[in-house]
Amino acid sequence: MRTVVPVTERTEETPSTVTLRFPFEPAAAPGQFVMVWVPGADELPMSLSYTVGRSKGITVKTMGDTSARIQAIRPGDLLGIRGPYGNRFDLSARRLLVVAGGSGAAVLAPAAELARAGGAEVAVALGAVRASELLFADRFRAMGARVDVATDDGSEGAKGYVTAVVERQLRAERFDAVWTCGPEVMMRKVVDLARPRGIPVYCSLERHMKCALGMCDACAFGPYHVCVDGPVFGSDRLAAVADFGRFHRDPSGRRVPF
Amino acid sequence: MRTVVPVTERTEETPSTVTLRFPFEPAAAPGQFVMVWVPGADELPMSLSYTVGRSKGITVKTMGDTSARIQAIRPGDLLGIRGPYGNRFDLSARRLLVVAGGSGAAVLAPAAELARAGGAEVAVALGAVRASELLFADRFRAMGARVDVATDDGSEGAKGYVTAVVERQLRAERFDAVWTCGPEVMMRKVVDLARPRGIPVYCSLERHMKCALGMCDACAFGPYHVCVDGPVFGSDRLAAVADFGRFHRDPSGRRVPF
Amino acid sequence: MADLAVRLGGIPLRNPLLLASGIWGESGDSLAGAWAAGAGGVITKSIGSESRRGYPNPTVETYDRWGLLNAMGLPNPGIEEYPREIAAARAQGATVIGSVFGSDAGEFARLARRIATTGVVAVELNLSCPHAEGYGTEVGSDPADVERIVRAVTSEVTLPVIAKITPNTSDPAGLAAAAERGGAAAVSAINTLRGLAIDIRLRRPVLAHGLGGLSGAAIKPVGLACVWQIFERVKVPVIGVGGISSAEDVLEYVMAGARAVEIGTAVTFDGIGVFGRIARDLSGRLDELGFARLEDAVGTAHPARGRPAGAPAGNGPTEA
Amino acid sequence: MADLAVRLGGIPLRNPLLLASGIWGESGDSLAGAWAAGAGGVITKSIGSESRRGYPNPTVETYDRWGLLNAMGLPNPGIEEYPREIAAARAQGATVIGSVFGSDAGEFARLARRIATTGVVAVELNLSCPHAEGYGTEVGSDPADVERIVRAVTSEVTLPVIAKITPNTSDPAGLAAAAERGGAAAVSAINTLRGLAIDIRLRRPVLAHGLGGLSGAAIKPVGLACVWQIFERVKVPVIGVGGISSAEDVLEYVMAGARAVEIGTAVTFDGIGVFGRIARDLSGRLDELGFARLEDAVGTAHPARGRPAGAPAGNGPTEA
Ligand SMILES: Cc1cc2nc3c(=O)[nH]c(=O)nc-3n(C[C@H](O)[C@H](O)[C@H](O)COP(=O)(O)OP(=O)(O)OC[C@H]3O[C@@H](n4cnc5c(N)ncnc54)[C@H](O)[C@@H]3O)c2cc1C
Ligand SMILES: Cc1cc2nc3c(=O)[nH]c(=O)nc-3n(C[C@H](O)[C@H](O)[C@H](O)COP(=O)(O)OP(=O)(O)OC[C@H]3O[C@@H](n4cnc5c(N)ncnc54)[C@H](O)[C@@H]3O)c2cc1C
Ligand SMILES: Cc1cc2nc3c(=O)[nH]c(=O)nc-3n(C[C@H](O)[C@H](O)[C@H](O)COP(=O)(O)O)c2cc1C
Ligand SMILES: Cc1cc2nc3c(=O)[nH]c(=O)nc-3n(C[C@H](O)[C@H](O)[C@H](O)COP(=O)(O)O)c2cc1C
Ligand code: FES
Ligand code: FES
Repeated sequence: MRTVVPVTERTEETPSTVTLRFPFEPAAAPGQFVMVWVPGADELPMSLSYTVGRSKGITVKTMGDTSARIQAIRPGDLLGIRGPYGNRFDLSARRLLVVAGGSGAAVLAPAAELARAGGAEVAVALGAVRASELLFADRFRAMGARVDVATDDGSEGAKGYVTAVVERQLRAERFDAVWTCGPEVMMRKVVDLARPRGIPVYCSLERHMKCALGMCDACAFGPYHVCVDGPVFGSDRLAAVADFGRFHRDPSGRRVPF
Repeated sequence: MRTVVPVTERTEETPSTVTLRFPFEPAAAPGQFVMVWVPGADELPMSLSYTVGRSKGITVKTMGDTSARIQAIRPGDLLGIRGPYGNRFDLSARRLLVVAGGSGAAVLAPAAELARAGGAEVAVALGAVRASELLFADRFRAMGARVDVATDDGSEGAKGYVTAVVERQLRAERFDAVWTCGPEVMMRKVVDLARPRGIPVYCSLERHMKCALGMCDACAFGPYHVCVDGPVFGSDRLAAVADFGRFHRDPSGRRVPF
Repeated sequence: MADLAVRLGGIPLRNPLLLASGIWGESGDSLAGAWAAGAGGVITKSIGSESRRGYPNPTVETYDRWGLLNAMGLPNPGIEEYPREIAAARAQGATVIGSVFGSDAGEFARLARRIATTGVVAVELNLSCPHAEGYGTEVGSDPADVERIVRAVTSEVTLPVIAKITPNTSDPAGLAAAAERGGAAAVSAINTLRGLAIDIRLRRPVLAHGLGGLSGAAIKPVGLACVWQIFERVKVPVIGVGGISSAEDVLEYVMAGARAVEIGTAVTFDGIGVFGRIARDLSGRLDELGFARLEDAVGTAHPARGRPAGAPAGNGPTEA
Repeated sequence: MADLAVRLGGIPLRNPLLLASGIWGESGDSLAGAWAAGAGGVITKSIGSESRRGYPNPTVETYDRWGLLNAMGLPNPGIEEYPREIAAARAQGATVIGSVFGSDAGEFARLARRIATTGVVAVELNLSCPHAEGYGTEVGSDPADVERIVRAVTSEVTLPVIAKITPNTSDPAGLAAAAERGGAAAVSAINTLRGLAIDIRLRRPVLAHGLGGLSGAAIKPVGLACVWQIFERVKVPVIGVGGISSAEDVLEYVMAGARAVEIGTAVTFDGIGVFGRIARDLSGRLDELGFARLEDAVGTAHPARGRPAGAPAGNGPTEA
């Protein structure tokens, strides 16, 4: 369903990331996304970073024109929202490792919250370019997760990629499952680290999206359509898709390397 | 809803009248009608003469081309049926007078059956041109109604119009309500007879019908549309319609006298 | 409460909701009933020179609540008989618009002249008739025919003339422009879309006539596209028709460029109370959206007429 | 079990259910997926000379389950890039039909020549493009354009050429006849109907492009009417498209004259499993109706082709 809603709350999470809250009735689960129409600009897929109750939320990182327009939105401004679309994270694991890069924490934080509420132990590996860009570090801590941090410039936590932190965590502890969202090459690395240990990895993928209805083929990903078969894919399904971490499709449908 | 059904049973009720039974699921009440499509010919409104259960029925008198085609239908032949449409007889009266002329018994018989089953006392005034054309006389008797008969030629019961019988009945007994179906001038006469006694009369009217959806105006009857506001009209509503028993409309919408 | 009154090519209407031609329009009492139910005006069934029975039944097929196919065959009592129905409707206070259909310009003009004497406030020309001069398709699909017919009528009658445009065309705006050149005071769009239903058990079309016209919610997007394109092309007011059953539908048409609307099939699915309900809801919705008068909302989805800044160009031919 | 195999202008198909162009047709894996799901053949997204991003979002609007409006803007990777996708689909066994769009006859011919070398069994021409030669409306709404384009293509390629007809016209059969004169081996009808949706709170069209194309159940009556009229006019086989989501829908099209069908929007509402489900149901329905082969049912609702006697003439222009 499509509806037009006023933004009720705007929170700057990091210098490049803002959370917008708005009333949106349909039930949603962590992992699902909505199509966000910025009138006069574009319509973009955005994970729900707040999924519980009437007031839903998205957390948007500035990438290009439209996400910059989203940053400029103020309470009272109108957005078109349709959805929620896609599948959800499976909340059955008791010992969880959550690996977030960049804006990936947007979809992982509400999922981890529900897992914690269900009694799971949650460890988080959180990566960003610098300390100020670490998204939802406090939110993860507030839910009682152990948070390990990596920054590209070493301004907080380990210096370098978050995958180095993940490698340590996997060596030190036993996990039932890994959830990850971030740059696809990072997610592919996480899968490669977890596979030898037999731990399933659930990746929240991003592909260019247009219809979000499993029709237009914009989000084609091997035999899947990310908008309806995903966005969450387990490592078993990913094993069959050669493009994972290597190729995506541009808005014309052309296959291009990451 | 429209559906195509095979005729399962064909019964000759009188030399000019035939009953066809067919499977038709939707619930129906006495008074309601269906639109009967005779493939290759026309589609006509027909009251349901059997309303209970899965096997519904219509009872058709030969008037012109299409009703003659209906006479020729044999078990196994297909009919298009849509409906049921229209309102129903109110079954609350305890002492009922039922006045049927011509094919009017088709709609009155199933209604009287239900009234009897609910404990009402039913008296019937049944009219026809001759004895062989008396429709459903046995059906009325089988349900335990008292049947008085009039025929134009006097071949059974009183000679002359059935309204003479009605006049006697009204004088002899007290009724809570009168139901009638037959030529409209006859029904008007029945209303005129019952009104001074303060007894409500419910008439099942016939008008030319096309859509049966309250849209095309073919069945316009004063401020009403017979297909959705009727076909059953109480004498209170009829009092406001000057055309009752005087004018109807031909298929072009032209107002013509009876 | 926002003001619903509109002026339409000189005709004052208490609200923009007109009863569409062919629905409840054969009898004066029904026209009056639609007026009493809250319509801002009522359009008669299209009337021709002679009385016509129309096609045999079946004449309608429905699709859930979103569509209706009909081939009535223009039944009507004929122009000599029909004025009594208009008189009956007017006697009950209704604002009546007379609709006529003909097979050539001369017949349209004769019919319009006659109906103009009955107290109607305007004449609507049904320009999508089956009996056509020209090339054997609809009389209203050739701009030259449309212009000639409208001109023949406007030179005969002083009342405002409304040209009703067919959607069965590649260029609805071109037809509207032709009607405007011919002197039409307004154009209405759309009539029904050519359609067909087949019964697979009976191996034949459902409607006795075969082809019919599709109306109802299904055609709303098509009607809106026509109104949008016509609004960008002509100066005369546009009446939006097709699939309207709510105040929101009305406002879509109004923002696309319509100054009034016609409502037909919704009467079938929602009853005649649809007029009162929409009129009530419409005031409320206009208030919420910040319009004091319905007229202020006309065309506001067009970039040049009040649409908020930053819009991508909302025009151009269709796509897929 | 009735035989679903059909021959279509020389092309053998295991069943008459084709994936419509523009749905699941941008990637080879998706084409293969539709084939694996039971389609009798798959038609590619319409491919042009250059890679195109298409229009910005929003590109789609839905109406419950009965309609969909889209303005994708013909995104495609371009004819140089796309053959790898066809190769991928063929590698998985799919029968592929290549769809192309161009702005003039020369471009259509060049694209068809290139795509003909990729192992497709036929070429479909999308004759309702936004970038048009002629009068600025769609390239496919003028019979002369249609004939010229089809002839240019058929004189370049030996593969069967399918001309896809627009419904945004007063005379679909005239366009089909033009395509037949140009040498088309088959015609498909219909593409989407021009449509528009407006968001009244945002005061602008919902689709970034403004106008879009309507598909889904809402357009089935229109598609059926086009196929009916085309079947009465041309000898080449007709492919029915528009609003098909069940075996009954397929049979309506087949009895109206279609020898095969394309299915698009139903994939959105019912998933790709719609192909397998319809194929199963179709055999059963044909058995019930007494047809040994699907091909025997083609056109049987027309008076001249097997319709039971006594039918009123099921033809003629539209009505209302
Ligand atoms: C399921 C899903 C969930 C997402 N969740 C979030 C989220 O929670 N927070 C967040 O900040 N971002 C999220 N994204 C990414 C987001 O949709 C955009 O990619 C990003 O905001 C860039 O938009 P832009 O137009 O400003 O950038 P542009 O300059 O236009 O492009 C920058 C990048 O964004 C991509 N992009 C642009 N349009 C789309 C589109 N329609 N669909 C997908 N990618 C597009 C481009 O391909 C390019 O890689 C999600 C994407 C998907 C597919
Ligand atoms: C609500 C309703 C219930 C009816 N129930 C029965 C019934 O149970 N049994 C029965 O025998 N008849 C019934 N009729 C009458 C029946 O519909 C036809 O009038 C009759 O069968 C004549 O059909 P025809 O085409 O053979 O006659 P025609 O020669 O065409 O005409 C004879 C008469 O039938 C009328 N008629 C023709 N077509 C229609 C039509 N579409 N709608 C209404 N009247 C039409 C004509 O106006 C004319 O008065 C009912 C009518 C209505 C409106
Ligand atoms: C049963 C029926 C009869 C109609 N008759 C006429 C007519 O006589 N003249 C006319 O101009 N339009 C006629 N129309 C078209 C309507 O006036 C209107 O243009 C069309 O139905 C679309 O509007 P809607 O979707 O609100 O019904 C008729 C429509 C229907 C459904
Ligand atoms: C999202 C979408 C994209 C389409 N793209 C194309 C296209 O590229 N080329 C084409 O010929 N038709 C295209 N069409 C039209 C379909 O092929 C088909 O003709 C139309 O949708 C009607 O069929 P349906 O109701 O089964 O969807 C597209 C339709 C949709 C919904
Ligand atoms: S976005 Fe269109 S198929 Fe996924
Ligand atoms: S039959 Fe059409 S309104 Fe009653």
